Amino acid sequence: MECGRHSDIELLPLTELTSVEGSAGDFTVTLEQKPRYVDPALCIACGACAEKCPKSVKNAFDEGFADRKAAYILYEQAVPLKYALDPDHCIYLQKGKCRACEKICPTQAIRFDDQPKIIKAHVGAILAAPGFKPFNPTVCEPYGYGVIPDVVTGMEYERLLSSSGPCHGHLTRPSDKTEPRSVAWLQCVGSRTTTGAGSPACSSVCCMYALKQAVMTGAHTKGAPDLSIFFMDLRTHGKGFEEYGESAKAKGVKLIRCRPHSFLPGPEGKGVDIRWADETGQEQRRTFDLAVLSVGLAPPRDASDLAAKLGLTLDERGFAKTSGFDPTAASKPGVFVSGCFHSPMDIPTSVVMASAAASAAAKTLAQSRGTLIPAKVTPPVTDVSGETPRVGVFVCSCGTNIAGVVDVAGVVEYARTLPYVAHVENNLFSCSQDTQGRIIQAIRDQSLNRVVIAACTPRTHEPLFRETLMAAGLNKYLVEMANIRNQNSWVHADEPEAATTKAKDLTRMAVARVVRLKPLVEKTLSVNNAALVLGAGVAGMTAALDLADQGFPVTLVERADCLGGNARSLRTTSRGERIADFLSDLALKVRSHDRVTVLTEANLTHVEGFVGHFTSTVRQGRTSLKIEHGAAILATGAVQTRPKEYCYGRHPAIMTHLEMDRALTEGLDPHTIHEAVFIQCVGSREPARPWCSRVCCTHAVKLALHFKEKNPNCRVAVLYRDMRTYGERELLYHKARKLGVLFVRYELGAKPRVSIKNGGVRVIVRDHVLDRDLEFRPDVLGLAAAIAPPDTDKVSRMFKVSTDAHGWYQEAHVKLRPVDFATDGVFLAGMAHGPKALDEALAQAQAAAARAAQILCQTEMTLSGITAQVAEAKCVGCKMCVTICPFKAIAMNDKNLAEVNEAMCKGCGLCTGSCRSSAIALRGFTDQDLMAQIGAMFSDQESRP
Amino acid sequence: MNERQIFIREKAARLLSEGRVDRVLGYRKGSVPLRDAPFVARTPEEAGELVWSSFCLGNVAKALIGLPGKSAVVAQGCVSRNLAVLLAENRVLRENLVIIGVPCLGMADPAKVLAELGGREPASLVETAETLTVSGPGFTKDLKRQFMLRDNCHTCRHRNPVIHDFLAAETGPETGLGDIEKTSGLWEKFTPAERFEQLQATYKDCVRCYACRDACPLCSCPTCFVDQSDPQWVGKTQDFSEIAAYHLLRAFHCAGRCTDCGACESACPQTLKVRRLTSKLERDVRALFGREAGMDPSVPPPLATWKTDDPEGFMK
Amino acid sequence: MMKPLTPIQPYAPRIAAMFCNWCTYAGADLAGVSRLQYPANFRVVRVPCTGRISAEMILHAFKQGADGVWVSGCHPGSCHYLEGNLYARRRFALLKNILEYAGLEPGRLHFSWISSSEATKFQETAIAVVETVRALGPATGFLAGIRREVA
Amino acid sequence: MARKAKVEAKAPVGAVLVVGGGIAGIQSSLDLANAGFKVWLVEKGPGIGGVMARLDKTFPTNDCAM
Repeated sequence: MECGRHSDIELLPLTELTSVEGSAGDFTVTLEQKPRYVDPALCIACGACAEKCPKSVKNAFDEGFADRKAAYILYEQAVPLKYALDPDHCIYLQKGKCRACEKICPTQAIRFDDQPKIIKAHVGAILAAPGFKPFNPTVCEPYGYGVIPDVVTGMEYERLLSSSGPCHGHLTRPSDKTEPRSVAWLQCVGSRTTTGAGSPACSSVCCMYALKQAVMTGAHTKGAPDLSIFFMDLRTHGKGFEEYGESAKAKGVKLIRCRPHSFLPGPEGKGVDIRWADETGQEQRRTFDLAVLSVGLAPPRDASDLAAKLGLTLDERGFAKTSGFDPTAASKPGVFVSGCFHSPMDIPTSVVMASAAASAAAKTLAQSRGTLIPAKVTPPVTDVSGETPRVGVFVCSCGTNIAGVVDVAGVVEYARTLPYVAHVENNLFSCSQDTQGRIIQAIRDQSLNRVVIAACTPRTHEPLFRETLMAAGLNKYLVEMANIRNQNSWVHADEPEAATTKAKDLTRMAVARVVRLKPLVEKTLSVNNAALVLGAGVAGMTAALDLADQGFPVTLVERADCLGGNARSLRTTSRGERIADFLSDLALKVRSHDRVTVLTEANLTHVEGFVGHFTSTVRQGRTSLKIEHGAAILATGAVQTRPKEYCYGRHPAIMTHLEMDRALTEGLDPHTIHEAVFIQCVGSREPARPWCSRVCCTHAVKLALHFKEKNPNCRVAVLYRDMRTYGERELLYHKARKLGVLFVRYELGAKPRVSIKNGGVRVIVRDHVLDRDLEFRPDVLGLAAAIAPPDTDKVSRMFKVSTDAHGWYQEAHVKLRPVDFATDGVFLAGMAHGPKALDEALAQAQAAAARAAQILCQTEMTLSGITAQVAEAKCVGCKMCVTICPFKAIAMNDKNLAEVNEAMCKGCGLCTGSCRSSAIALRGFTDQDLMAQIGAMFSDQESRP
Repeated sequence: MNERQIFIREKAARLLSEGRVDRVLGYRKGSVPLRDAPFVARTPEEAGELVWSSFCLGNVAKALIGLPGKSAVVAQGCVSRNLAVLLAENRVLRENLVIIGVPCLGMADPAKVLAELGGREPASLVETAETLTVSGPGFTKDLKRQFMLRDNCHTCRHRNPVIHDFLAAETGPETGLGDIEKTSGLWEKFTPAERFEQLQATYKDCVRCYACRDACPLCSCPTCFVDQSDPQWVGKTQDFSEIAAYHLLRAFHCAGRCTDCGACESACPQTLKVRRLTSKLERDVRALFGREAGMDPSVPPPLATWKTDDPEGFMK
Repeated sequence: MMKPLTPIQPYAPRIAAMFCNWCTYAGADLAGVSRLQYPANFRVVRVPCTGRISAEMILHAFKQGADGVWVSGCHPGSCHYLEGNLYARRRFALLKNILEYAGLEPGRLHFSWISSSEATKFQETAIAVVETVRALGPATGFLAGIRREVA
Repeated sequence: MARKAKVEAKAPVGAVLVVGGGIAGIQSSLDLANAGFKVWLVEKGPGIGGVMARLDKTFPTNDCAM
């Protein structure tokens, strides 16, 4: 993870906030760092201490299913990758004897006398993201958690499934370590409950994680296991989730709508005997090999502690108190929250909220941007391109990590015999500070122009050695690592001879490759610091305002003649906040901001350029404007479809939710309504539009409540397929039921029937619990019309961004880059990405602003040297590379030949791998480089035993 | 047959005289009987030389690459698909191309005809849909077309042009009668060792003249992989591993683009069955990705696209 | 977990491995961190993406004397470059078919998807690849020519 | 008068404290650091990564959580 290497992030593990003074813009925070007992500067993460450590501890990371030692790392790819001693379990720290790790540590990194450190820092803002705590189901007696061995929680099951977990990817159940043939999931454990422990709200994420676990279980186990999910409403309301759920069903995952009443131990104490009453009231029982409790997400352990230190107000459930219109702002100025401290949320939402919080914080600190960041200096580089290669080979012993298996001296001697090798030396630790000095010295003294480091993996250490080369005045791309530790000495510990041969081979291959490598130039591009935001709905306006407040000029382009988009038809948020006031305030701020240019009734007609340098043409009336900008945010919204079913358009009482909101705003009096009916999923979750429109369940419940509260005698019914009042919206659903709103479930195959009779509306629906038809004669009939993507075709083509199969904007990575497009410099926000509620669109807009700001705040961008390059003489212009490039970095030039835009190229080499005429080369991974390396693999027969 | 030739000549002459194209690519009578050759007609008069017979050798789509101006091409099913590939690969622009489509009855293999004649010299030929009547000094022989077809025409699946501007005759039966599934996977029943023997038997006499490549309408790289020197993909020797590497890579470069037009095989001076590898790949592309080359110029080639559920049983 | 091999073997196959930087190469590193043992018969070439690997590279390895080739990258959907492995999947499907059609023994060319966290799968696949190639013996087929004869 | 006071107010400190090294904390830290702010990222445990590092695969793409 790049966080660990970022020069402007001070990463403080084992640290807690102890106190905060000051106010927004100037806080003084006191941090206490607990002792690690390992000097991180010396630890090379070889693991010798853990191997030697005699004390085993249940590993909390693996949910206690596996052991770790008292000397440990969190997990194998941990950041920082440094060991620590667990003071609660270390024998020496507890009893004063042992010190085994100290003796074995090759770098003398163990510090038994390590003391807590107090750190004081001045900061302008504070972001709190302490995470969540999974609900502890021990209190739910009927489910036998903690009593029946084969009942586990969802988090525990994740570790059982994980390839890096205690089962190494081969799923077994706890009782007898056999592979389960049947697994049951129980949803809503600790969520959606009003009795006993747990929360009345929905935890939002459990339906999806259960579905995912079921699908993964199917993939991990042989044959066709019996996978059943016991659920109340299937909440697959996120983008692509509904389709995932359908595919899970197609893969044989069974969904059973009910809440089992008891879990009993299975035969011989293995497995679980589950009993439930099905929808018709029939008693059912079945034995499963394993049961998983889909536990909800509770507020984090130390939330109240942290809140107290920060002076924040929490809501009744223990989450941070926030507003729907400023979702990341905590109750105290200068403090922002994200992740599950805000409310239970999934990974992409957490990432969005985190970026949104970053934007909100950056807004308050905009004028001090860059003041605490040291300027980067690059030393001059010697041009070695014409020189004969002189290779320096540095063979690392890594203490005994390599030298304990590989005959390092033999490798050193062998390396001397290789062509172009001018200098070879052995280092105890090639990565240590003093070795860096020696390498620099050797490069200078021996006029080396290529370097091979035979040590650990380039994935962790290549950046370090590249820096070393830079410090020595060499182009940083002229280093190659031979991985003789992670992929050699550590994995062939019992075969020292074979490992030595392999080390020689790998070194020879590295030398063969490095002599072919050419210095690569990292070009720089100047960046235009203005932004273009397309679409002036809530998302577009928020994004524009955030960027403008951060100091960047913004042009906001809107097709309609006014600002506000879909939100203009909405009355209140799910929390009951009035939208109209917020909207007019937002529009006013946008219009009056001196860095925002608003263009209404304007259409984008043409886009040229790429990240840092876009030129967009906007047509407004008869005039065309050219706008230069460095980044763009696409917030073009979505549309509510016009229902074709349920007699829509044939009677004034039949309206969509938006129309009903408008009618209520314009004077529809709830007191005149004696019966109100809502039909859900009108056009959503059907083959033509397989997605869930996400907001309609909450919207219907809100409207139902409005009628019921204003007029308690009003009969209100909601006809639904699954109620998806996710998160705290569940509380509204709960309230509606309490007030007597009738909820009737229907199946896709038996939709309600609507007719118009004698000037009135009649609705008939089959109640399958009672197994009879229910009839309504509503004064208003609300239809949850599907939300569909707008026509994004033209815009996506202009910006070279992707849309998914349905036409929604396609983010670069569903989890980790939820507001980025794969195309650099273009971001997405709001409903054009998928249906979402106002606060969610707003957060996404802030997140997009945060991401765009990272481009706009630079005066110039440095591009990677590893990019593709076309040899025009060899190019036939077949467009294969143009079609295949995932980043749309290749286009045809005026000679009808391929041309790479280096600013957009990510160096994947897809084009190189697919070019028949070898016309397109990936710098740093050219055919010549790789062929030399492959050739060298077999070029030396003598070195083999 | 004649009907097609008359149409081609008339249409070509008109296109040329009206200045709608700069040239017409077709075939004219060869200097040797049963071998009609590619020909470029540049004037309405030259259009009168154009012929259509079952012995039109070579794939004229190849000649189109790099030509300036507008061209008309005489194209039966396979050539029309080659044109579609060229269009998809940006080698030709549709607005510069007029396609005189010819519903094909299957091309004949001169070698098969000559074998039937037992050494007698053919002098003239009359064709019908079913029969080839070959006459020479003192003999007239009726040959059943079906048995005289080139191997690829025997198993052809798209005899009628896939894209065309004009059609020289009513469209006919779409397929040859041969079973392409069987013939394109001839070696599948063998063990690896036997397959290798077959490979050797098929290609060992290759003299690396590259006639197959030169005839192929898909091959037009400025520097072919066999001529690359750094790195050198394929050595220059006659070592069988180099011969095999050449044929395997050539076939692979045609994967998803090859229409099994047979130009390579017709061109081989050693009469090697060079389609063995290409037609197997053609079949695999069909079986694995449900695609046939050159059916629609607006769709990217099979290797320039993917589907979520592409076969992956071969992966661990 | 499979047991590591005993070191003394009559024949040591030579296998060229090509791993994508983001998934399998990282998975191999993790196998190292976890000290999962496997035979020392392959040498790794690191590439940015399996999509970078051409048919030529694989043939080259065989021609240079590889007894086996093993290509591995990210699972579908987790390509660092969004879809590189999906193009590669098509390319490799055809390549494996045609090479085996021409006489390459099915156990010589391996493709796999191993993520950065699948150390165990890496070890198991490594053992399986080496054992399959070992069982086939030295490559003698159509691409093994030149170097062996010279050497 | 009010306006003048605003202009003279001390510029805020260009640094941010992020509490929590899970996916949210990491994302905020990267966003802020890349936008020109000094970041202090504080995590209780010995390494960052939070819960996501413990998940097996993530839906809908089933890609590895790392």
